[in-house]
Amino acid sequence: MSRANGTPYAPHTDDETAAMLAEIGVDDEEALFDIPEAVSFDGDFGIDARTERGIRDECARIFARNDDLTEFLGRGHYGHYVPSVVDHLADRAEFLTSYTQYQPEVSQGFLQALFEYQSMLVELTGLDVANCSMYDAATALGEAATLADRVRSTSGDTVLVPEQLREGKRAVLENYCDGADLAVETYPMADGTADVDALADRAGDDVAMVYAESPTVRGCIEERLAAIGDLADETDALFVLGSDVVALSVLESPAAVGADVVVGEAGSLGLPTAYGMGLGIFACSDEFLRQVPGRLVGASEDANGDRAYTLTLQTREQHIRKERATSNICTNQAWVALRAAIHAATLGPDGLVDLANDSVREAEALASRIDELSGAAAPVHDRHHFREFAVRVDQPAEAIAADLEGEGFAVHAIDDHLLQVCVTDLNAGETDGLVAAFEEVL
Amino acid sequence: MSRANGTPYAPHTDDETAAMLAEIGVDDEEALFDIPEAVSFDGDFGIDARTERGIRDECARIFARNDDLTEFLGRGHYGHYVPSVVDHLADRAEFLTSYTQYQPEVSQGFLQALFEYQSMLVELTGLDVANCSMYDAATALGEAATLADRVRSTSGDTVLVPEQLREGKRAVLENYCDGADLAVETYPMADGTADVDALADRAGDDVAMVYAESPTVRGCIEERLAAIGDLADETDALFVLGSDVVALSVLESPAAVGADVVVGEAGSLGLPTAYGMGLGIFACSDEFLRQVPGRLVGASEDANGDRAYTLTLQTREQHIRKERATSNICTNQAWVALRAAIHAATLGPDGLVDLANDSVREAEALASRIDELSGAAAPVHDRHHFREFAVRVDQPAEAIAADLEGEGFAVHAIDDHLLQVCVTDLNAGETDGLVAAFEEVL
Amino acid sequence: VREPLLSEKGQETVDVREESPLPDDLTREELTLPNPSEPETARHYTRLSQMNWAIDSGPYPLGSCTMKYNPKFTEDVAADTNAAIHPDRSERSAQGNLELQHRLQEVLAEIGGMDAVTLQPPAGAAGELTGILVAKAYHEHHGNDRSEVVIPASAHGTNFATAATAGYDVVELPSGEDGRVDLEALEAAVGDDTAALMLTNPNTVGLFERDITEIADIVHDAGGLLYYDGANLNALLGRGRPGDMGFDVMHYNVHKTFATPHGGGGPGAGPVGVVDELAPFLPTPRVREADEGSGYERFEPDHTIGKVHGFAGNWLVSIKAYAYIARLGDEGLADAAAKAVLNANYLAERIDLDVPFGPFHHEFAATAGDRDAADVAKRMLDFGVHPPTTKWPEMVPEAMLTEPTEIEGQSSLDDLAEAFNLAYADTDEALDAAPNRTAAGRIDQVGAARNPRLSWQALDGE
Amino acid sequence: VREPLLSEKGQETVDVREESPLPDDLTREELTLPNPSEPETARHYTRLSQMNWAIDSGPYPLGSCTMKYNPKFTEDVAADTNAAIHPDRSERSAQGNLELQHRLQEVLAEIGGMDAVTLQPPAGAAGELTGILVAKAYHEHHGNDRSEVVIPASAHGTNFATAATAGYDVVELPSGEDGRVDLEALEAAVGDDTAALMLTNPNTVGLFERDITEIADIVHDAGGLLYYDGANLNALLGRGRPGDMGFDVMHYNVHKTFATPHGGGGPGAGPVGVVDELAPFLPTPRVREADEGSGYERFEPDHTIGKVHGFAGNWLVSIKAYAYIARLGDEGLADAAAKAVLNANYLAERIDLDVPFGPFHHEFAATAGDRDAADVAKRMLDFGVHPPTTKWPEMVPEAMLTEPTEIEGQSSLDDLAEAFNLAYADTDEALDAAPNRTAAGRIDQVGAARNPRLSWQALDGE
Repeated sequence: MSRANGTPYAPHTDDETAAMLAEIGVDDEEALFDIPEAVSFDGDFGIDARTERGIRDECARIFARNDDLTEFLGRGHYGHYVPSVVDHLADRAEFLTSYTQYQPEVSQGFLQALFEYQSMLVELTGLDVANCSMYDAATALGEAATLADRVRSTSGDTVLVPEQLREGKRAVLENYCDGADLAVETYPMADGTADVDALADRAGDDVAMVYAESPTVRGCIEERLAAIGDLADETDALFVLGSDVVALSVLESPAAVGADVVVGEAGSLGLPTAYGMGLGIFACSDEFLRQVPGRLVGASEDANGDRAYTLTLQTREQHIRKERATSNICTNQAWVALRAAIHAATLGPDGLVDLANDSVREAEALASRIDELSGAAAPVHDRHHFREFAVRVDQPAEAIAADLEGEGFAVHAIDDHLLQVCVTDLNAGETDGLVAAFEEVL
Repeated sequence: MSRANGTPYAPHTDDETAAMLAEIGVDDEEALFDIPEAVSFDGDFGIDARTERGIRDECARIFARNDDLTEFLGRGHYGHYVPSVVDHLADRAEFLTSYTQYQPEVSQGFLQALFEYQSMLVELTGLDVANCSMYDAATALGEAATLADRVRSTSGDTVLVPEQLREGKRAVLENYCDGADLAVETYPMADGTADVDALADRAGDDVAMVYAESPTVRGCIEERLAAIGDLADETDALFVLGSDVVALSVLESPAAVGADVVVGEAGSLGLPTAYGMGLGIFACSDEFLRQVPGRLVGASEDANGDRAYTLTLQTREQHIRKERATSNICTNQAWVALRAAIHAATLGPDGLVDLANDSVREAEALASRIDELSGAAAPVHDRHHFREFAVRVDQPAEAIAADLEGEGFAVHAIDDHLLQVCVTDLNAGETDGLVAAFEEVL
Repeated sequence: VREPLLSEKGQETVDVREESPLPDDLTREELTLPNPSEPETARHYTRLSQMNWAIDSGPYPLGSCTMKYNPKFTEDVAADTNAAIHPDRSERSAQGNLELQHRLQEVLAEIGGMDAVTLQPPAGAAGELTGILVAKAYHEHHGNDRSEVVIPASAHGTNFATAATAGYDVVELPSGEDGRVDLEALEAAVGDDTAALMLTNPNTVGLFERDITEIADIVHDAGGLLYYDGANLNALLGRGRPGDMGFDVMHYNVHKTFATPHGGGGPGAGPVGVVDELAPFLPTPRVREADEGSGYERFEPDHTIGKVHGFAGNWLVSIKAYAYIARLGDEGLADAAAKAVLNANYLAERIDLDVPFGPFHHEFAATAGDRDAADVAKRMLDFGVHPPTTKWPEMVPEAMLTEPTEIEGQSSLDDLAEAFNLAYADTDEALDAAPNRTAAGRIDQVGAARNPRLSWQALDGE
Repeated sequence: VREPLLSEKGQETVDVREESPLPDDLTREELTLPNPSEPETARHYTRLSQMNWAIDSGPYPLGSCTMKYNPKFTEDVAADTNAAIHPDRSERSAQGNLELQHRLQEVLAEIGGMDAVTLQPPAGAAGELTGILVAKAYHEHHGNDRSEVVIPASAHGTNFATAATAGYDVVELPSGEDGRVDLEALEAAVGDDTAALMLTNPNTVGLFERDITEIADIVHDAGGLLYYDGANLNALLGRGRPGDMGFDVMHYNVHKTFATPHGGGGPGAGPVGVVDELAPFLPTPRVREADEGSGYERFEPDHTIGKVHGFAGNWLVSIKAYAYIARLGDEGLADAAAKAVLNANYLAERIDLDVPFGPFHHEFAATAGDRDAADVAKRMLDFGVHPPTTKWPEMVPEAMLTEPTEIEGQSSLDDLAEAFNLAYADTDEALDAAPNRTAAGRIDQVGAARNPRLSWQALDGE
């Protein structure tokens, strides 16, 4: 064969190429390119082709340059143990190497899997509709704001968000609000959760959307969601609740507290720790069905009268509605949604609830152990916690975090004297080590 | 659910179990067991159930206790780089979790893959028939001896094998010969290959089978195979040639040198280094078709007249012919054969030939570098070599091997002052290190 | 071959409060979800997978989607557990990931002829939004109040939606008679309000915008920026770089051009490249080499637009893209473009449908003429291939936008051509009845939208 | 749905001598093999896989084959590259592998009630041969010249073939009327020439040999050894141990009992356990703990039979078996047996076919009566399940030997029963025409054997 210097993934032999060129009626491949000389490129990129094995070795060497730390990190990106079966099933080529289901008759498998994913989120949120993925929690929040703009624009252009909010998430929200001429404003928090009285004072006709999180970025479980929902309702603002797929399995149902939209992260199921790669939840009530961003899978029938699935309500989408679409999203996180669905199936409801309950218990247990150390107090907020909690340290937080790193542990430094620690099933076996390291460095 | 203390791989809820027991008409599972008290077991094994993650961690810790050595080991078990696509395709559950193709109508995929594997070996050996796997090269050799017993038993009961033969392979052969009342005898070698004159002297009516290897266990390419074949032919002995699937891609065709049977190792394709796990080749001429051990896949037609594949000539096999079967083999190495076939497809004939040519060149180059060191001479035999060669060292071989291990390299110590070194694409990039280590320890 | 829903195989209701460490008023009462055993789960998803077309099934010539083979080894590279770290790791403890990010930025910049690249956008459309927000910030920084983005009618829907998401008015540019940008129409469309022209090149029917230098001049002279939509970059690899053509900002669709798997709709990644002038506006953080020998560091660009993803984007996708680019190298990338263009031209030659416009590159828009393109496509399914994108772009009536990519060989293209031709020539009845050799028959899309049932809960009682 | 042979997709002929570093007289002239690209290879094997039934497809109740779910995580454990070492590694550098071998030996010995275990045999039949050779060596060591192995008629074919391979004459023991060993017949069959009785328990129709103590006494009194065929061990886990029943030597089918994947026919593994007296005859090397704290070592048993595999057997299979056993633990293993027996009994209750003999455990042999069992099986394929083993054992006319294993749930068993019943009640014409919903129609087996075409070379010109 003569593919040595070409892409290894094209099958053409020299003979075949020649035959094809002859059929087209040109002499060589160059003749097929209609690029004016002035803008054609005849340099090189300086990229040497390597072998498959060479690249595996090279990347392994590069990644080995990450320090081998035991991470107690969270704040929006969570790793749980992902059962092996998730990889084995999601990696099946029919899933992994397929694309959007434009021809549903040959895409029933993925469509059904996404339909089941949507259904799981309907159960977890209590809302009527869930789309089949956004990029991550932050972009889902941004999309919620544009939804608010569309459905609540008469009310005003202010988006109220909690004071304690992951900075990166707020930055993403700002970018979506920018285009929709919405203004983001914060409301204060009291001991880790929303200061509902202050929020009530702030509420008014200029508010298009109220956003609350539970658990919060510091792991606090919000205790007055229904009151927030009522406040939003009274002023005709959209009540958007941010949460997490594992937490939703035990926390009070978003529908029950009056949430109009639920956004948040579902990549805590199915995805291992992945440097922040996520899976955005977007669920809402029927009222907003025609305003939902992203893809929706619906049930229908085929010509034989059998149940079949298809992408539906596509007139909301950019490829049909263009600038009047509900979002510009096209490629989404479908495969990650598949992974989350498989992980959830593997756990079952009891496994999911166990995981959530452990996330409460482990955080509580670890906080109280750290609290016993001199020079540290935890949890900082007198709330129930999910997975994570803030720690007040006497010394500068950055220094303590750096020292802990020296001991092999990673935690967040979130303020001058505040650390944050996240515990999941992945690192729960290492809490002794963390506590000992704290003792060492405090 | 209530599977907590049972096997995680059975789906029964307590309710389901109860309903099923009721249907059967017994009170509990114990009532289904008809085991007399005297021989029933009511102790425990003392095996604690662990989680999936726990076992992964535990085994990873155990395996990490193997020293991290760069291996220059061969002598019958060879590692080449296995392209990633081999794992991804062979691990597809439809292949991996299927069994013998007793219902060919729903097993066309594996049957065709095995048919293609057989065809590859037909091309490589030049013989008419190849079965779809034996356990490894050693057991394939044993099966060849029992074939000789069946088809050449009138001639005699001696099996002639080369003096230089891997001990373990000979030990396996002895066990097969034992049951067939065959006696194993060696013939001498001259400078690493068969002493054909001595073999001629030994040949006679009492010889049922002559076995030769190329490459030999020391990596020498046999130069007079045709002469050995003639000798065997003259005395009506079966000529069995042992080889390797990669070497066969360039060495003279076994059929051309008169081989009646080819055995050897095909796990050098498709299998990574696997602690000796293998894939036995068994190919022979049409003459012995009804005497072949193991499974054969044949082409046929289905009811629609389309080509279809099926296991065939099963009357040779134990499940039908019982004690008159050609072998007792049932479960074989089908999945490993699939891996080898995929690896070969990925290489193509040019890739395979390149790999073989490199196996000659790299061995030659490394031998000559070692030969330049004082205290070592290589190759010991003045022959062409494939992958590996013997090294004579002035000091005791065991000590040198141990010292090399201290430097991070594993080689064979095969005799008082003989080492053996094997080089493949996997370690070819580490030869500088090996030579330096030799220099250090010699 | 219907596979029941997981919920139909049995659900379980858990009393949440029974074991919860939380007070009752913070918890739900119960949770009802399917509870399959692992073998049941494995069978369910195995069967579902077998009802799904994929690149590994056969030709998948969706125009503008660049469905090419996803090399398996890139999965293994991305599965490296050493790379599976948290995004909030300190710089000093995340040098491996920072290095790979930097390497990928560098090769992408080189390939696009750009000066700076961010990997943060998690998809092509997110890349577009990033690029347009960068352009917007640039204009605002320079005190320019510009309200319009100009987009050719033939452009991807995402361009329009992106401009709107960023708060711009869209000015749609009609296509010229030759299928390319009409310079006069462009002159008329751009002006003081023009923030940017978004352009796909080769465009969505595979035509190279020959007048790209003039186009760039017109836009730049009006004070606008030139945005390159990377959807069709596969046709240009090694033959032309957006940066050399005057583009100021671009996105790369790594799941198209650089063969990362499409995953049933995602994840992809949409890195954005810009010229030096725009670099200070890129999302934060960026990654650069630190002072000599001290590795890599994150930094915030002076006038950053902030963030477009909560963390660092679709990291696993970035790894796979890097591995693919490294595997091909200069010559492989150029050959991929050559073979992609060769294949499109060969296939166009072999089909009986008319192909207006040309010379096209990696894709072409055939017309089904008086047949319904969607019906022809359904019939093609019966012949064992995936059909092209249909009824788009609208400038070609009953369009069948076809992009075979470089991975198909001659015989595969011949099979594809045969499927085209058989379907195109088939009877109306056959087209109406198609498909009938697939897991499902023709699916009622109108009914699905009219009576939306979007969850198994919505099917209760059916 | 036919997939062409790789050779039909294109072969290439390489001139071997052109580039060979070897002299021409040692090389072949040319080599002709298929030369697919990686995408073509991926599609070929993906399509082939989709034409193949597997455990992950659905019920696979092959009697005596114990087709149970293969936990995916065991694959990951076995893929550990640290375990991928060469078998000729020095003891001191291979402590990890030696430890795992030792651990697996220990748990297998415990489960079987044996004193010593070797992991070397690469399959069940190889385990049988190992066991019989050990017995033979034992007898020879004690100066006993015994020439016969006694085997019940209902035993697996491998037992007979193994005895013959080891050089023994086979004495076939007719089954008693209750389907079990007839003690009188056994008394008559054994004697001074008896080297061993090979017994499967529960036997091949799932019946426990209730008289096992008497059987053991008879054989031992005659000076013979008792061999346990481990094929049906899944039914006994945690309920009975061969060692406690008087068996002297046994093999374990880890690809059955311990859920390692069957791989389309292999690899399996057939570890052999023996009582203390036989341990000195086991294959070499064995693995044991070295002196305190110094890890593990290999050693050669005093009277070893030598080797039955070139190296250490099917290592990857050993790893998976260890992982499976560790996952289940005592209670899981016992529960696996309980659910396997429950499932077999439930299924037997639900089918319309007669099931002679009983009480059976994990499998039963239904009779198709006046229908052809093979035809009924083919028809079952049309109902979306894999049929049982047919026409064996011969003691049941038109036998359908059925072993659902513990992994099926009630609804899956109901589906299986329905397939049984529909097929059994179907017309002769329907049975003759079956299967017709499968990738291939009924295949001509007679023609395949009459005109053997065993390679693509043999198809040339067709």
